[in-house]
Amino acid sequence: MSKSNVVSHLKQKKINEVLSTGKRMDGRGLEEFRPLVINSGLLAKSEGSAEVWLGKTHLMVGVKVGTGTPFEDTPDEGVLMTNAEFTPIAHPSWEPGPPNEDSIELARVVDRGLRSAEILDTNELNIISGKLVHIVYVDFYILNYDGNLIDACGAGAIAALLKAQKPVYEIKKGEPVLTDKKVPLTIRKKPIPISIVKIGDNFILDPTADEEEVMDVRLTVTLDENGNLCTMQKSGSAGLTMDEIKKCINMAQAKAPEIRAKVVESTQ
Amino acid sequence: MSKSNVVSHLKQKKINEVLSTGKRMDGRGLEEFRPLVINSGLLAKSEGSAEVWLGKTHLMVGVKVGTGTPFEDTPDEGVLMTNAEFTPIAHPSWEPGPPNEDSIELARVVDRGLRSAEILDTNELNIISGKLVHIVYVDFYILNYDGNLIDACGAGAIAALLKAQKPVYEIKKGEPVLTDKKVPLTIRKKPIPISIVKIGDNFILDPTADEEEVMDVRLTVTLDENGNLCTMQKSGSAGLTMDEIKKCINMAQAKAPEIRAKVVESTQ
Amino acid sequence: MSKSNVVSHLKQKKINEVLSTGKRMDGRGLEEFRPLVINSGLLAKSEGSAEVWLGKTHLMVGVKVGTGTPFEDTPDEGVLMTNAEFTPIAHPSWEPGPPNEDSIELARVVDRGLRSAEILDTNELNIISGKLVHIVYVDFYILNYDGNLIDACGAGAIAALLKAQKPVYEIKKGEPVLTDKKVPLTIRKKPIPISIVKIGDNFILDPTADEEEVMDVRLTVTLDENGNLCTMQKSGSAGLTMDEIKKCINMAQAKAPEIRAKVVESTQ
Amino acid sequence: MSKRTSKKKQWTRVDGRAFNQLRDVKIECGVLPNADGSAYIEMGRNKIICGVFGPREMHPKHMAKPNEAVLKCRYHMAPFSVDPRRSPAPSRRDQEITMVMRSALEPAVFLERYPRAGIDVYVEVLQADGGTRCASINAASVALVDAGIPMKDLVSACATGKIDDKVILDLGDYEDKKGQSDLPVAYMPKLDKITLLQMDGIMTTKEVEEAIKLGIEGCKQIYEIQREALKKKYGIDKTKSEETAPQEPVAEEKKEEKQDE
Amino acid sequence: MSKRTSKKKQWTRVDGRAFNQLRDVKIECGVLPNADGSAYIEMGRNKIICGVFGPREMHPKHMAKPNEAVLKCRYHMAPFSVDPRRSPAPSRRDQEITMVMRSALEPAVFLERYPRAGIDVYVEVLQADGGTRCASINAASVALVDAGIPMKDLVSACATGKIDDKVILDLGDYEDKKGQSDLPVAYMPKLDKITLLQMDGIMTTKEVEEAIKLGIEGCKQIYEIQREALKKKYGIDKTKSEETAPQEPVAEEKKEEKQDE
Amino acid sequence: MSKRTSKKKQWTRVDGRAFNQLRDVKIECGVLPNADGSAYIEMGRNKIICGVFGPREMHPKHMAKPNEAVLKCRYHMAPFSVDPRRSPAPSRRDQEITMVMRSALEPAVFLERYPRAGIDVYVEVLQADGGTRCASINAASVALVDAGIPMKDLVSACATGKIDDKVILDLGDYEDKKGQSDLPVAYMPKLDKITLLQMDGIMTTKEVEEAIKLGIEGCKQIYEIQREALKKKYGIDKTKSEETAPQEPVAEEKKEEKQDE
Repeated sequence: MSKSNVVSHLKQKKINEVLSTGKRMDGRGLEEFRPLVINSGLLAKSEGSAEVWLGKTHLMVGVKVGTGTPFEDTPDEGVLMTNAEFTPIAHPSWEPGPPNEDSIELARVVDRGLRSAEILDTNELNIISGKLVHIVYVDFYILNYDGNLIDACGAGAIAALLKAQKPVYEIKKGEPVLTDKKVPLTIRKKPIPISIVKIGDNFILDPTADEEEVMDVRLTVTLDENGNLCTMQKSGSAGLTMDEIKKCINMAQAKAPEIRAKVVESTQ
Repeated sequence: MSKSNVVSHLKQKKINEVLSTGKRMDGRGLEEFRPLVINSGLLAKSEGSAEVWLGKTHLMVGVKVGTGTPFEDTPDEGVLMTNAEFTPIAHPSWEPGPPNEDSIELARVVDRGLRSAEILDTNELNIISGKLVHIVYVDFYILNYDGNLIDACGAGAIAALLKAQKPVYEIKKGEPVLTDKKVPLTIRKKPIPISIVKIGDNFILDPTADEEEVMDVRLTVTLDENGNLCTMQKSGSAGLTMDEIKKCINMAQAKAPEIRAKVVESTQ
Repeated sequence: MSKSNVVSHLKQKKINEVLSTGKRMDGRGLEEFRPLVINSGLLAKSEGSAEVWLGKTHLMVGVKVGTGTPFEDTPDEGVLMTNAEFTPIAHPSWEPGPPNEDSIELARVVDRGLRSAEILDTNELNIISGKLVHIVYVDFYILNYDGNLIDACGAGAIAALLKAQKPVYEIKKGEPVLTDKKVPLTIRKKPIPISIVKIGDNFILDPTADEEEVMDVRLTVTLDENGNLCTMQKSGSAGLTMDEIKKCINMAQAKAPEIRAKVVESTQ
Repeated sequence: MSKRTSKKKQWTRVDGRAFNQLRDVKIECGVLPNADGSAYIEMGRNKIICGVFGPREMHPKHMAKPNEAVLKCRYHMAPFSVDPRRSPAPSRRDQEITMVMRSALEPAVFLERYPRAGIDVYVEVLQADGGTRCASINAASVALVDAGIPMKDLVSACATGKIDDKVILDLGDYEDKKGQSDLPVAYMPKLDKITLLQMDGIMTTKEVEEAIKLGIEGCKQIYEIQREALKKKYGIDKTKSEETAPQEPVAEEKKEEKQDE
Repeated sequence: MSKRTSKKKQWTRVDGRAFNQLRDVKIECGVLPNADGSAYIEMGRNKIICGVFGPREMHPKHMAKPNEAVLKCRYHMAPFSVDPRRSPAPSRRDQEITMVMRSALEPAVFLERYPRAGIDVYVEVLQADGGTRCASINAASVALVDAGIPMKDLVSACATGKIDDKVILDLGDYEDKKGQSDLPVAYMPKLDKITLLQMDGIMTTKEVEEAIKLGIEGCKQIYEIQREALKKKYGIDKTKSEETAPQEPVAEEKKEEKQDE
Repeated sequence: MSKRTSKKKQWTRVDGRAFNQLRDVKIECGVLPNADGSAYIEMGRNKIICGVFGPREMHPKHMAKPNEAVLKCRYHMAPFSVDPRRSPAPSRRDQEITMVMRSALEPAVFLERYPRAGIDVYVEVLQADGGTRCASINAASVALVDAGIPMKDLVSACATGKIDDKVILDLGDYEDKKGQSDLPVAYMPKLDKITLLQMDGIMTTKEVEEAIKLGIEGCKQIYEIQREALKKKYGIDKTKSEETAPQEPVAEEKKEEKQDE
């Protein structure tokens, strides 16, 4: 996302010109999202899943529920693991290989939002204290990149988790026995991340890849259904004033319920 | 094994010219193997071993029998692990480092041949159900590369396994105790891989490094002592017709017993 | 540490000229150490620690005492682990990343000295036979490099270990229970490595980075308080005669008690 | 095994298919806006997506070939594609499939038209249900055409196998695991050439021949589905001929323009 | 949470600090002879050292930018900095902190003055006690000035958080673990801009605003300590003005000489 | 240890050797057709093979030295060389041995004759029986000569050690494990220089001197075996002199031709 070359400079100039008219390159208003489409539960081999389109941004979320040993300091608690993979089909410049800085930030920001909201009851994921717990893996798999991955993945994660089930173990003579039963995971909150991007003097929502390329700064604000903040994350090589931060929080507050409603709707 | 440079192109031309006379660069007939020499059991610190020369191709096979925990879905079964290492002494262009694509294919093709033939009785390798099983490691160590590694390694694997022994455990009060005794592994089949290489219109056996460099396509056929096929693997950037495949299978059928006999002889 | 360029060649010439007068670039005598300052116990979160300055060479030693399973062949013995990290702040040419050859040699030579002297009573580090033992980690962290890391780390290791404590476990019903108590580790010996560097015809102690860059050969001799040798390590691309080796050992014998005294003093 | 004849009549497949019947196959092409070419395939419960990039500058440069393009492939499985979850790091099996996939596709591509270039074929398995390598090749073949790469033929692939001593077509996951043998085939119908052939398990020569022939029949059916997918995107063939494989001149022009940019 | 008001009076922090009181902060600059610039910070029990190298040739070259310097950062923890010992290999958390640290420092640096160059900011955490990212930014900011890099402003950082429904400044390790939320802030006092902002835990909008304001107050105190550290090394400001940030022309001259060597 | 004197008479080694007796040593040179030079050594039950490539273009190029060749070494153990099986990934011990091996060989090679070139010395341990680093150096030294690399001298190596307070030569695996100390030596007999010296365990200065001298005696015996191996391949010395080390002019000519190709 470097601004170093001439093409990018021209792009920046053009985007700024259009923004100054109160519109976007694709005709959207500054706070308008692209169409968000979520299909949940379509992967039969995952315990939960969601396919997300946000404009041309396209990704899969897979939830798998496995087992493992708990951490030493929390012997009664299951574990939530979040991972993002930037596949090489998603963008011509993305190479196959281990996770890069951007995919780590993506997974971390969504993960921190889920954790702050205490979305899962980790005690419910306990099977045998100190020995065996459920591990819930949330994997993001980016298929086509056109900006705003955090918001798209955040929404997809909630959709996939709302449909996710965990297998039921019975304890017989102190040993865990896997049964055929499955029960839904208890989802206690629905935190929704909204990313606000500043380009020149304008603040916009749901940036495209081109807009992210020329952005000055981004602030992601994750909100729960009570309007409380769960996570914030500033990135990009510029600063923000206190007033700008307030503006961003307000923009996120205004948009999150709309996105949350679409997520919930998609799972019904 | 790229054909991209001029030297290689001239080599290809020359090899084709000679093949068209029904002979090879080194005077062999098209279906003739180079001398195959196998010394088995010469590594005192391995549970089984074989040194193989096939012309100037030279390699060691080491069989080690260790212990470990079984896979969850096969708690009563020991494990066979196959690995190939392309050492940097074997060819000027081979660099030290982690396994490359070719060494992975080599190990996989030989491994699949051994598995398809169910060469080991994996239940015999069980020590304590669900807890401790024998793990049989077959390691190929290439010392000098002059083509046809699959056939040479496949033959060497059988020779090394035929001589291999496993340590005997006794179960005392539910705990495994290692004894001084060793007993031979039960070897149920003797699958032999034969690789047929097509260069221009000619099909040859036991290709040298030069011949592999200019080959169009290779088909490896692994056969057991009943004449049944255990594995096939096509590689190389050309296709084969149905008739050509039949021809290859016939060539392999004709040659495998000869190679198998040499392997057995080497272990007696 | 290549001598390949012109700057290095001039440096070598200059250093040799000065050495031929019986002095060093920084005015020291040939067998004179730079000021050695050790602050031990300043890291409150480590079980033992020492900050070492040797002239401008600056490093931290951290001792952490954890737990783990013992090696199969020594079920009653705790484990000593030594590791050196060359941080990128220590020298403009040091890159971040996994340990390189030099940091491995550094850790190995100091580690071998500690082991040869049997500095720790590994049986004392046993908690539950075959199941749980203490693991003592000694980590060297180089903050500024100006030569003679082995001697500086070796001295720092002793200082850090002399102050190190291990947590006490009680065994209740066969299970280990961590108590609040901590007791000092038993330190049985105080091995001190002394590195002698040969430049041209001169043998010097405590080389700077510049001197190491132009050195012909280095011999490190580790000595215990009885004047016995615990480890030797020759490195560098020249040879040594028997007489030269004797001379080196004598130089080390003469210097080690002085360094050991400073180490002990720093911990009181 | 002695029950073979007696059981023949009542023998049925777990999903009720005939021995020579494919699972449902659905192919869609042009599904990835950022790729030069792409295709999505569902074959049974397999869900696989393929993106093609190129011809473009070879990376790393020293791997480029002076007289032809390099076809780089990568077969990769999503962590949630199988049960239990798998690590995203490539396994030895993944690397082997990458190799055979490349070897199955290379014979169909006019690589010599793009010296020094690289063509990247990336396959991502979103859900695995047996026969992923064949499904991947089917998607990749369509994606290559979609990318405008000139092709000698389409490559169509499906597996055959032996269960209860019977040779059957296109094993699903459940059949795969209890099967006696597995024999994946890739085939270029116009050129009548087999470009992928692997086999595991025990088979007689006769069974192998039977299985390959059955596989070729399956490939021919898939070939039609691949053509339909391309027709759906690119419209009815101008030539009204049987050929749905790429119109090479057009494809080449498209590419040349691209390179002039 | 209903106890908030009733408990307010007797509420105290574990170390007796007022809600808006920083831990003891000690900064020393120029501590690494081999680095172009460096600083050591103690902030509570945090012990962190930072070395800056550059502007120098960018490595690897292809990552250089034609119109500005690249600010490369690395946040790294010593194995013995935490309990229990950690592996020296970087974790995902380390990589995330590396990113936000770079993003916190970049706005303060005149990167455009050194096209094609690289500036390396390496942070090594010797002992961790909560708030390491903020302490690291404080040290890095001073080390950049010490290296003679022209800066628009110093960057000062500290965290605020919520414990027992009360917003407090600069959480120590113990508070960090039992806190309800954590909100690190980095701030450029002269330019009045926030360059790092993260938050975890549940907070109302009002609490967030309160926390950011409290964080800014903390940053302003740290700013003075940073200035003192620089004054101590470089002597009293000739200008006698409030400005302790680098005198840019001087710093640039120093750099240019350096590059002429 | 008080039993030292009393036990002296009946003291014997586990394999019946005298205290100053080498294990059986067998060296064969020119065993690898694809290498420029090679040697195979059996020393006790050690089975080690060494291949030398070069002088050739240095790879990677930026590691080349403008005024001499770089001697790259690699000590590597086969997974089946020890009990239990080991991972093929290099351990820290392997990397340390790689370093000391290079440092033992460098003094014997005319590196300055091949500026910018690389010489690769690859050692593969097929079976390990104590003293592998010494056996590796012995093989490498012969392989370097076999590759036509001009040498100042051969390097011969063997270990000495202390068992039951007695200094003995060339410890085997079993002795190695129960020994009190281990002292490997590499030595250039013509130049009378020690090029490898390591020691572990407790020894007095007197014992160390005794051990080094004993090691030198062992090295001299090995030197003869190395010369024999070279004679066997290259025929009797034309000079009939003591020298079996490479005839440098010849070797150089050979190399120069090679580089002209």
